[in-house]
Amino acid sequence: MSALVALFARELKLAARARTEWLMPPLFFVIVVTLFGFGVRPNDPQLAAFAPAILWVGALLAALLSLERLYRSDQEDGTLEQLLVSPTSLTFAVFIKSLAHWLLSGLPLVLLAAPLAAMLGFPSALLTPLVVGLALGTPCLSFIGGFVAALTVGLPRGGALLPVLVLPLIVPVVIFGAGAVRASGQGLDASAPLYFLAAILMFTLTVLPWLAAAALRNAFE
Amino acid sequence: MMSKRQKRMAAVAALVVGLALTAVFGFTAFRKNMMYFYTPTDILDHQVADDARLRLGGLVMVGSVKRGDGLQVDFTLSDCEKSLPVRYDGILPDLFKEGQGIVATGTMQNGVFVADEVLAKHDENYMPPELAKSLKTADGKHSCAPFKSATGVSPAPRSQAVSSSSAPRSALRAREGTVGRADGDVKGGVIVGRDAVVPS
Amino acid sequence: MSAEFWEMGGYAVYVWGSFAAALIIYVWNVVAPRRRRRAILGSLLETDE
Amino acid sequence: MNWTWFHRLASPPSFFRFAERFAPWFGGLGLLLLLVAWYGGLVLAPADYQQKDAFRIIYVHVPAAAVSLSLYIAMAVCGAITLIWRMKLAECVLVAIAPVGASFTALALLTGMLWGKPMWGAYWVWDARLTAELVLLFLYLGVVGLNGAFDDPRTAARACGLLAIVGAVNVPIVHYSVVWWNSLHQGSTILKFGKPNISASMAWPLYAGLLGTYLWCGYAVLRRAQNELLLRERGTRWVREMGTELAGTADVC
Repeated sequence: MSALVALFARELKLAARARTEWLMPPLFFVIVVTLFGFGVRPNDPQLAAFAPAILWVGALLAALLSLERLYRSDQEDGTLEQLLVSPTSLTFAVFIKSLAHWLLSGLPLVLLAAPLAAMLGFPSALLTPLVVGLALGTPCLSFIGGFVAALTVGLPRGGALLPVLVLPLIVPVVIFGAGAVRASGQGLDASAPLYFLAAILMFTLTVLPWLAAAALRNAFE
Repeated sequence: MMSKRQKRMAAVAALVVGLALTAVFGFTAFRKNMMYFYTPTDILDHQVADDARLRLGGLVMVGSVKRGDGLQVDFTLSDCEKSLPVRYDGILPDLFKEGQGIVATGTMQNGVFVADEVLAKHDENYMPPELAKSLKTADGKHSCAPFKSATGVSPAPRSQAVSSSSAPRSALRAREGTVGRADGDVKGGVIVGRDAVVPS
Repeated sequence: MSAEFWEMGGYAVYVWGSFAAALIIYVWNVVAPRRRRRAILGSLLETDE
Repeated sequence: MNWTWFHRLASPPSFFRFAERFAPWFGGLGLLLLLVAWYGGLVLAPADYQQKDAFRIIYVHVPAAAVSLSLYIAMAVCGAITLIWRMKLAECVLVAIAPVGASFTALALLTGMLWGKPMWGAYWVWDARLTAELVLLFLYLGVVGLNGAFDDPRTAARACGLLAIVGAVNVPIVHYSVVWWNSLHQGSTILKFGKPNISASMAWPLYAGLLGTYLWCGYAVLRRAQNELLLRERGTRWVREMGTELAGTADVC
């Protein structure tokens, strides 16, 4: 157990040292959203209508940015091979790493979503389904993306392949996440898509660390 | 440090708890139902925002289609429980006719659903025209099954729906006691829906 | 074949378009592995000699 | 239970010979059934009471959609076998299925669009069934791309197996999407409890087309798996023998 705590602490310490690394996703998110703001005519009501989609896609693309580094830097400095031979459960190590990824590049996006939504002229009544949805959806991306990053860790062209493999797997997350906001915007019940997101999150938390560990072992055989 | 056996037990326990939570959340979501379109019942039972663009699905009521100037057409859409007037100005799909299932996209304006797109939803039955003629009033045509209410799950709106006079029974003849949804679950909706038949 | 058959009740574009697309996919599924096999066998013989 | 037959079949040279003998039968019977199905569907079947002649797209759309799902299940099963038992044959079949499945998924989507335009009134809607089938296409293409990115074919196949297993969650979503959600896509015509909702005169070409398409895919998968085996086992004695044996016939079969 202590080994896992140490791993978690190491992830956070490394992130604190490489500040540009984890500042990138929130910055990217802000840039995408402001570009949409510049791209349309001033105070366009259409912008508010598209806000759920813009915020969701922006957040997911931003979180995708840092995924490739998840195992690559560990592979380069040999930490990954140490993890593979150490007695610590690789599955738990993968879980911890994905969790750290979410804390560093998913959670800031969730917190940023509310002020950015205000910039897009998003009705404040809809903030709850948006933020709850993002809070449930961004960890899904960290775990699904962690699995795909493990699949592509040893590959020279892994960086290009990663988003192609991740995007179809997170389609349901976007559909239900944006769907929840849209439904409550129309005065309808938003809880069903949010429950779906919770189900997807539970499934990814449970199953994907196992498969990601298998993918890592496969890559190093 | 845990022993190997304890570790395995912990892993299995985590797996079971995770999958159980997945199932709980998944089933809760399904009980609430997710959909591509809403039915008239959903819209009448909810305070839908004025500018909300929605998809509305249902059967075109027999005898309700009125053609206006140019391409304008007025008709009533029903899901065998409640019905809504629809106005549309544009080209209708080939399959559009009375008794046909359609999905319209538009907004609610003063109690009328103003559509800017109308798509036809054909059913899963295939037969030659001669056979279809002989089956005109029998089961299996224009079933309400594909149009299940998303909100009909909660008991309150359902009881209103059954007593509501807004669904003209003459056009939507159903076999005794089967109007409305027997159960909140999807299966119940399908079974009950199959019995509700609209003669064309 | 009568003209009525080819017209498909006015849906000619859609019906024949679908069947043409299907024909391409079905034929491709036979031709592609066959060409690959010829290439593989060719390279096998080259390395042999 | 005696498993020797299974182990014998699973060994690369005997599977290769098995495929060599049976692939022509798959292809021939498939072609025969498809000819019958297309003739029956285009000429003999009566027009539908509601969709008129446009319904004939069913004879290419439904078989393509059916094999797109079945092949994915087969691919995920091969992925599980690859990961658990490390069977070389399962790796080859897994890699062989992906492009075949992708092509038929694309066909199902394309014919669906050509059917949707005249009947629904739109080529594409973001309906649960259509979206899930599009995701299926991306998953197939992901497996093809992932397989191509590795240098070592065995590592590649195991990575593809993992991806295929994760993506298998999508299969029930595609199949039950029309039951679970209100959708514009019709419900199931033949795969449902009770009597199929299609008249016999329209049904038989559909069944012939389904069977023919399954056999056709069987042919394509067997041939592609053979290719994979030849590549993976190059340098072994049986491949050298088979190579010289087949080199003479390569132009005719």
